[in-house]
Amino acid sequence: MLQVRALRCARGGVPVLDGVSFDVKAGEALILRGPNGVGKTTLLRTLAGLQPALDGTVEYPGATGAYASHADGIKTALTVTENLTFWAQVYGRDVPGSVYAAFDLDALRTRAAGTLSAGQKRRLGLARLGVIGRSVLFLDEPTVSLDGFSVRMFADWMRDVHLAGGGCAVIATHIDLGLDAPALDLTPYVAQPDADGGADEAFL
Amino acid sequence: MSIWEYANPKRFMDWTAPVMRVAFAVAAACLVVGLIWGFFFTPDETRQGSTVKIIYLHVPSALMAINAWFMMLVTSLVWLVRRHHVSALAARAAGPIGLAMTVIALITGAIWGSPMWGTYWAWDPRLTSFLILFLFYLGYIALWAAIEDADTAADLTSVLCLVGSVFAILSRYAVNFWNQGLHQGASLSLDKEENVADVFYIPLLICIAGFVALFVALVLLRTRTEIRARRTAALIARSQRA
Amino acid sequence: MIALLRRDLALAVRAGGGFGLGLAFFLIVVVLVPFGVGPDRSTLTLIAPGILWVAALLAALLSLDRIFALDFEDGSLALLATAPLPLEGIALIKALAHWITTGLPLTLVAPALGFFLNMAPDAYGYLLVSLALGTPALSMIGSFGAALTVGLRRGGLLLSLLVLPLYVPTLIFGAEAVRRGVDGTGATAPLMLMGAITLGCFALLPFASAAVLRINLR
Amino acid sequence: MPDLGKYAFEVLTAYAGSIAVLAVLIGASLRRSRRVKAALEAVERG
Repeated sequence: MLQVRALRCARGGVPVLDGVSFDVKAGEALILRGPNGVGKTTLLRTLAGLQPALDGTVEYPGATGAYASHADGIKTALTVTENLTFWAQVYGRDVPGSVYAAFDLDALRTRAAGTLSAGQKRRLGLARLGVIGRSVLFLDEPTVSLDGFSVRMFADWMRDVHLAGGGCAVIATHIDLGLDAPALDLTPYVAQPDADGGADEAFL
Repeated sequence: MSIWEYANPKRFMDWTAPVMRVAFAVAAACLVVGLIWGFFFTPDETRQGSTVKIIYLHVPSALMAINAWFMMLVTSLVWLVRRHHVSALAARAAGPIGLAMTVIALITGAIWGSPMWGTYWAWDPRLTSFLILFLFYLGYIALWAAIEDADTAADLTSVLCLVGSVFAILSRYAVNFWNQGLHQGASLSLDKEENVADVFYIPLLICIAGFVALFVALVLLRTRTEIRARRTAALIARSQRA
Repeated sequence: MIALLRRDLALAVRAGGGFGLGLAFFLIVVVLVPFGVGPDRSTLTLIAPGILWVAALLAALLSLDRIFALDFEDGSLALLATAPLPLEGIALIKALAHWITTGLPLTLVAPALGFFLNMAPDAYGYLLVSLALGTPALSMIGSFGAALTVGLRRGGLLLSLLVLPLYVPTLIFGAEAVRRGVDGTGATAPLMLMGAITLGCFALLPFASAAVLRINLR
Repeated sequence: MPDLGKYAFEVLTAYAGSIAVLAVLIGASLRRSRRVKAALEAVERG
């Protein structure tokens, strides 16, 4: 479903990862491992198309990708339902009732997002993924500021709803999500200091 | 070796060193000859008296102010299309020079017109459009300074230059619409017959050549400085990474 | 895209949304002018259209950097960029939302403030039409400026420096249309030209804004 | 020295102003060039 071949991506004009290749089949997830700063976020942003890759190819069925990062794009002035309805309309869908239960947001439906705790906001951010109905997900540290119970809840949703439904995901995380998913350590793919393609290359 | 090879920073540094020195020499020669000839050896014009001598500074600087922006437009396009760093740095280098030329054009234009208009600053359309061009230059230079990442800065300033050019032309006509012209007809135009008298003509051409050479020399100087600054930053960044 | 427009309008109207900001600023500037220029009615009449136009322009400028900065900070801009909406459409909708929340109210309120400045009676119609035609251009150009400076430190200051020169044609034609309307020399020419500029802006600037947003999101 | 007539002040100010602006532009450009060249050599040596 998702094919990545010899991808080289840069951060601030400096090559960070080089020669990254992997496949993710439908119904499967891939966990990205590696120390902070190795380039997990950069890789995910490149996969999601937010920044152009220096080299290599990323292929997945058109218009099925979605990205979610630390900043989960929640408008504090809008209520939980309004936030979710907005994202549903942007993707031309409507909000499935099950998503509130799946992310334990039932009690917070009419609460303004500004009044939510960090964990609740994070759950609302993840609920967005349930609403937009995209099959290829690129998640950057989705479980940060979530307590143990919520982490299991997210893992259950990922396994039972998303992956079971034929979706796939690339997740950068340090926590064990309990998904039996292969892990990819990015350390071997770190670009050499003088890898070409960097913005300053012409001047060195 | 295609022309684009010359845009490689290292090769650019090599071939521009001598060219820059020649350009400075030509500029110095032309300016000295042109200005002295125009200042000392041309008669006063019947109507304007001696203020006509300001023509030797106003016309060349006004020409260069506009052509500098046009050059920045071309180099910005080259950067956006071919991604040549030298082209973007040349655009950055030309900014302050264009700004200086606009300032000279404003000073000389205002003073040259003062006897006719009775004040030192009259909202004459052509002079006012140089004032607007001055603001465009200011914005362009400020945008370069505001961005850390070199490539993003080059991209953003190039787009600003493109959009700015369209609005500069729009402002040019809007200003004409807003205040009928007080400006003397074009002193140097190919089509119109009321050209400036021959005796003023030759030194004017020399001065223009001098300003063009000065512009080229300064652009090369400042571009080389930008390349060196960029190389220093790159070396420091690489040493930190290693 | 309509969802985005509705959301932005809802956000602007909600508490802290800044809906009244532009209007209040416009009112204050217009009220301050006589203090600066003196209460002499004939001078006020002369400068009324210009003052109203410059005040409207500054009021629009005031709320420009909110267009993208808020969405950039909380990450929704990146999420929108990966949504099925074209970035050009997003830039257009953002400009439209800015116009509806600032440009349109200014246009409606401006004639009412004309009384403060003792504006010539037959200028009200021309003022209304010229503002209606001109303020959308202010929003679209402003949206381009906001996209250009999103994510930069001190972006707000830079935004005004970049955008004000771009406002010159619209301002000149706008104020000129009212002046010519009043002294009877026919305001159709400046109005038409300003309309052309506004249409041009809406046709071309979304592409420039989208390109610049992509660069800033990198 | 040509007889500049009653506009002597204007002509001289225009020339002085323009030459001053050019001097500042060239001076600043040269000074910056020297400073950056020195910084580069320091980094390349260092």
